[in-house]
Amino acid sequence: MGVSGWFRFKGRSLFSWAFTFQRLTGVVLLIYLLAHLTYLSTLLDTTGATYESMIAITVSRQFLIFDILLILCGVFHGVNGFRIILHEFGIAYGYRKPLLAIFIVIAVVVWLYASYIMYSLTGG
Amino acid sequence: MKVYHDIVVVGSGLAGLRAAIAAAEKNRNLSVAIVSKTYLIRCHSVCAEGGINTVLRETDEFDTHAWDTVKGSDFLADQDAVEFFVREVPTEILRLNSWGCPWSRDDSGKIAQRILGGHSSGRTVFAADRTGFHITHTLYERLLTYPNVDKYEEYFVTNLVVEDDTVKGIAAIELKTGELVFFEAKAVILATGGAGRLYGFTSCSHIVTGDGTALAYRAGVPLKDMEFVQFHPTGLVPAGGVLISEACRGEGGYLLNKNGERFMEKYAPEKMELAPRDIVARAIWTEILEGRGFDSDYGPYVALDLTHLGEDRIKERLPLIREASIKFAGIDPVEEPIPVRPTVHYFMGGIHTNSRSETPIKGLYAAGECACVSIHGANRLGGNALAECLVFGRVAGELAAEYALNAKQGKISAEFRQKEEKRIFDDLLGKSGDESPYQIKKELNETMENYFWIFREGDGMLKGVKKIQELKERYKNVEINDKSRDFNTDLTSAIEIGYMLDLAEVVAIGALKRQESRGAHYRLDYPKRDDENWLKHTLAYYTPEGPKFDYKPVSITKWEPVERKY
Amino acid sequence: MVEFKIRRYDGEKSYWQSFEVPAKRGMTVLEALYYIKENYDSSLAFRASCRMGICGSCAMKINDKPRLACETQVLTLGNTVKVEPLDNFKVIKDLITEFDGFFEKLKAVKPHLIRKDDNYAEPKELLQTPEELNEYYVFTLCIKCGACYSVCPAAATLDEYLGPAAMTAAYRFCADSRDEGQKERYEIASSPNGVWRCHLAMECSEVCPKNVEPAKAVQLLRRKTAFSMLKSLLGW
Amino acid sequence: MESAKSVMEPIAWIFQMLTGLVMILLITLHFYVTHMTSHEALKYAEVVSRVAQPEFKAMYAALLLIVSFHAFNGLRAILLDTNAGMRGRKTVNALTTLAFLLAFVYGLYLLFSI
Ligand SMILES: Cc1cc2nc3c(=O)[nH]c(=O)nc-3n(C[C@H](O)[C@H](O)[C@H](O)COP(=O)(O)OP(=O)(O)OC[C@H]3O[C@@H](n4cnc5c(N)ncnc54)[C@H](O)[C@@H]3O)c2cc1C
Ligand code: HEM
Ligand code: SF4
Ligand code: F3S
Ligand code: FES
Repeated sequence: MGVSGWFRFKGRSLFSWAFTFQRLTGVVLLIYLLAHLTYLSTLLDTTGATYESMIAITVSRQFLIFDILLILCGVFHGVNGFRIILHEFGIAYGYRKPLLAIFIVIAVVVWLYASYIMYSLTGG
Repeated sequence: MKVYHDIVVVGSGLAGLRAAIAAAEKNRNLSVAIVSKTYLIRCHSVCAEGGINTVLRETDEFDTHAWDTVKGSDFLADQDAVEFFVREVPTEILRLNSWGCPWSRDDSGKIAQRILGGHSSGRTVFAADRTGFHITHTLYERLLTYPNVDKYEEYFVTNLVVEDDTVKGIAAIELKTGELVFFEAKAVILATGGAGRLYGFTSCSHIVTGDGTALAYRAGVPLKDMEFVQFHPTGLVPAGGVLISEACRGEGGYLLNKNGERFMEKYAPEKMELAPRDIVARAIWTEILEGRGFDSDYGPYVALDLTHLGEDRIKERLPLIREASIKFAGIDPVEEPIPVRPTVHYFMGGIHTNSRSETPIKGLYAAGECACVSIHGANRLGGNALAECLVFGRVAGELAAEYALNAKQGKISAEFRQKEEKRIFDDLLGKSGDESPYQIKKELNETMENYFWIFREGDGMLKGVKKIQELKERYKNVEINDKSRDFNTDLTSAIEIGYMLDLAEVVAIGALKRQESRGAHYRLDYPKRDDENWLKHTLAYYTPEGPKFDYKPVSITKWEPVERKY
Repeated sequence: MVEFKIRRYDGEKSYWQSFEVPAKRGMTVLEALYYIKENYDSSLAFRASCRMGICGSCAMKINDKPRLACETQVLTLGNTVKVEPLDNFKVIKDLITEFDGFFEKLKAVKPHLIRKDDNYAEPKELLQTPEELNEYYVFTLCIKCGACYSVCPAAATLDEYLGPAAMTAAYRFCADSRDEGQKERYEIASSPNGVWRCHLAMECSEVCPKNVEPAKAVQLLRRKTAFSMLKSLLGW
Repeated sequence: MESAKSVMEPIAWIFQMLTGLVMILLITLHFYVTHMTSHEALKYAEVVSRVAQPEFKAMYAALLLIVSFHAFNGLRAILLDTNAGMRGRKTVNALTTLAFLLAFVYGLYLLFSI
C-alpha cells in the first residue's frame, strides 16, 4: 500500500493519529536539528556578527509562527514519546486509552505555555 | 493439475487434523496432504463450547463412561466400539496438554473436569467455554511441526475416485484459481463433518453441508443411521440457530410461552428447565405447535427469560451469553428475554465404518462427525463428539499410514480427469437453466424442517420424500450466474446443495422406514422404542434411482437394552 | 431498507455496487450479504463459516472499521452500510483477500509448545496452575481474523512484517509455563521484520474483535526479546 | 523470512527509549536556559561564555550525542519500515549511522571551536 498507509485515519482511533504525528514530528525535529547545526555554524565567525544577524531574524515577530509550530512538534513528540516509553516498559498498559487522552491534554497545555513565553519574549 | 501424496486427509476439523498428525507421526517418510475448503483453522470444530469427556482420575471408571454412552445412545451404539473408545480418550487429552492446549485447571494445577447432562460423574474436560476452538488451534499448531504434511487450504473437494473397491484419490477445485486439482493417493481419510445445513435452523457453521458423506455415498460406501439428527433445545432465533448454551438454564433462566407460563412444569415438573435436552426440545416444540409460541419475522419461538436474575448476576455469570445475544441478535438479555427454539445440532449417522474407522472400500477411512462408527447410536451425549474425533481420527490416521506403506500409488486416469472437468465446468458451470440453487436450498430446508424435525410422522414424511425427489429433479436444471473461475463461491454453493439433496433423501427415507421412536428419532405414529424389530442399524446404498436400504445388527457386549430413564 | 454499498473486484477492475436490503431487527451484516447473494447477485464472493464470531473468516471493513460481519448488527450502522475488503491484504475477489502470507508468518514464529521431553506415545500430565494459565490465556483467544494486521501502519508499508497476530502467537507460547522454546522464538522475533518494526501504534488492540490486546503481546515480546538478546550479548 | 540474529536492533531500541527519556530533561533544560527568562541568553557573548564553562560544555556534548543518535536512529526506523528501505537494509543502516556520526562530530567541532 505504501507510505499512504500511515495516513489512513478514516475509521481509525486517536492511536493511529498519534503514531503518524510521532513520525511526522520526529522528521520535522530531525530537519530542525540539521538546520540548528547549520545556523550554529555562524558561531565560527568569532566577531559574532554573522551569528547576531541570524538571531535577529529568529527572534523576530515574523518568525514567531515557525517557533510556535516547532514547539508544537517538539512538545507533542516529547510528551507522546514519553507515553510510548512508559508502555514500552510495560507501565500503565491497561490504561492506554485514558493515558493517551491525558497526554494529549498535557501536550496542548505545555505547548500553549511555551508558545506564550516565546510570544512574550519576542518583540515584547 | 495432478499432485501425489501417500495419504490425503479431507477436512481439517478435529478429526482431520488429528488424523493428519497421526499419519505423519507414524512414519516421517510418508507424505500427507490435508485438504479443506476453508483455511484449516476455520473449520466447524472451533464452534464447540462445552467440553470433552474422558475418564481421567481414579474416582471414575471406563465402564461407567461406556455405560453412560450406551444408555445415552438408546442402545443403538455398538458396544465394542464404545468400550474401545472410552479407553483411548485419556491419552488424547494428555497429548493435547503437552502440545499446548490451555485446559482449564483446578487449584493444584491438574486438568479440571465438570459435569454435563447424561453423565453419572464429572468427566468433562474443558478449556473455558471454547473447548473446540482451543483443541482445533492446538492440533493445527502441532500439525505445523511436521515437514511431511502439505496443507491445501481453500480446496473444495468435488469427487472421490474409487476403482475396483479401492480408493485412488480425490478431485478438488483450488478456489483461488478455479482450477481442478487431482490428488492421487494410496489412502484417503474423510473427515468432512456433519450435515447440519440440511436444515435452515441450525447451530452448525455454514460449511457443514455433508460433502464427504455424500461423496462416499456416491462412491458406493453405505451411509449408516442417517435418520438420527440431534436437536439442541435453545438456538437463538434471529441468528438462525446460534447455540445458546445450557448455562442459562443452569443459572436459573425460565422458558416462557406466549401466555407467560413456565411451560416446563407440564413436561418435567421436577427438573423443569433442566430436564434432558430431548425432553426440553420436544416441550418447546409442542408449545409452538399448539400455538403458544411467539411469532416473529424469523419464525416462531419461546422466550428464555433471564431478566429476573438481575443485571449483576447476568453480567457476572453469563457474560458471553449476553455478548452473543447482543452481537448476533441485537437483544440484551438484561432487558428482555432471549427468543429461542430447538436448533439442529449434530448428525449421529454418517459414513459406515467399522470400529477401526475403516470403510468397506480399501484405503478409504472416515472419522469424526461424517463417520458413523457407531458410538452415539440414536443420541449423542454432550462432550462425546470431540472425543470421538480425536480417538477415531487418530485410529484412521495410523491405519491409513500402515496401509499406505504397503499399498500401490493410486492412479487417476486421464479419462476420469476429463470427465470430471466436463462435469464441473461444462455441465454445471457452463450450462444454462431456469432454477436457482438457492431457491432449491430454501425449499429443501423448509421440507426438512416441516417433515423431519423433532416430531415425525408417516404421512408427513411421505410428502417430504416426494418433495425432496422433486427438488432433485429440479436441481438438474440449475443455472450458476457467476461464470468466472476464480473463487467462485456460487459454483461451490451449488455443488454443496447437490450433496445435501442426496443426503436429505437418505435421511428422509431412512426416517420413514424406521417405525419406532428411539433417541433423537421421535415418531408420533410410533411413539415407543421397538427393540424386537428395530434394534439395528440402517444402511443406505447409493443407486442412481435413489437409496437402497439394508440393516445391520447392533453389537452388544455387556449391556442389554433396558428402558432409558433419567 | 438499508443501502449496502459493496466494494467489488472481479480480478481486473474494482468498483462499487449498491443493494437495497430489507433490514430487520436482529439481522447481521453477514446475513445481509447472504441475502444479497441469494436474491440479487449470486456472484458476490465473501468468506464465512461459523457465523458465531469464532472461526475468523468474516473480517471485513464495515463503515471504515474492520469488524466481523457475523457479529455486527445492521441496524446499529445507519441507513447506508459500506462494505470493503480488509486493508493491507491483497484482494482476490470482492471481499476475499489473500491470507496465505498471514498464515505463513504465523507458522514462522513456531506457534507450538517446544519441549525437550516431547513424548508422543506416552504423554504425562504437565501441571499448570490457574495463575500460570492466566499469564497467557488472553493471547490464546486470537481467531486469526487479520483485523489487527489490516490496520497496522507498519504492516501497511512493509509486506514482510510479521505483524501483531503472529507475534501475539509467539508471545502466547513464550509465556506458557510448559514451554521451553523461548530462546528460539526470541531469535525469530528479533529478526529485522519482527518486533522492531512495531511502534506501538496500538490500533491493532483497538480493532481486535476478541479483545486479545495484540499490542500488549508485541510489547511484552519485544521487551523480553531485547533483554534476552542483550543478556546473551553480555554473556550473562 | 530472515531469522538472523541482529544485535543492532535490540541495542538501538533500548537506546532510542533511553535517549528519549534523557532528552526530556536535557531539552527542557536547554529551552529553559535559552528562552525562559529572556532572549539575552542568545547573545553571542552569552553563548560563548556559557559554552566555556565545563559543565555546560559537557551537557551540550551529551545532548548532541543523544539527539543525533535518537534522530538518525529514528530516521533509520522510518526507512526500514518500508519495503524499499528493508530491501536496502544494510545501506540504510550504514548511511544513518554515518549521518549520526557526522552530525555528532561536526557538532563537537563547533562546540570546541567557539
Ligand atoms: C455449536 C456447537 C457446539 C458443540 N459443542 C460440542 C461440545 O461441547 N462437545 C462435543 O463433544 N461436541 C460438540 N459439538 C459437536 C462437534 O463440534 C462436532 O461434532 C465436531 O467438531 C465435528 O468435527 P469434525 O472434525 O468431524 O468436522 P468439522 O469440524 O465439521 O470439519 C469438517 C472439515 O471438512 C472440510 N470439508 C467439508 N467439506 C469439504 C469439501 N467438499 N472439500 C474440502 N473440505 C471439506 C471443512 O472445511 C472442515 O475443515 C458441538 C457442535 C456445535 C454445532
Ligand atoms: C523530548 C524528548 C524526546 C522523546 C521523549 C522522544 C521519544 C521518542 C520515541 C519514544 C520514539 C520512538 C518511536 C518508535 O520508534 O517507537 C521517537 C522517535 C523519533 N524521534 Fe524522538 N523523542 C524526543 C526528542 C526527539 C528529538 C529532539 C528529535 C530530533 C531531533 C527526535 C527525532 C525522532 C525521530 C526522527 C523519530 C523516529 C520517528 C518514529 O519512529 O516514529 N526525537 N522519539
Ligand atoms: S489478534 Fe485479534 S484482530 Fe488480530 S487476528 Fe487475532 S483476533 Fe483478529
Ligand atoms: S498496530 Fe502495528 S505498530 Fe504495533 S502496536 Fe499494533 S503492531
Ligand atoms: S463467520 Fe466465523 S467469525 Fe464470522
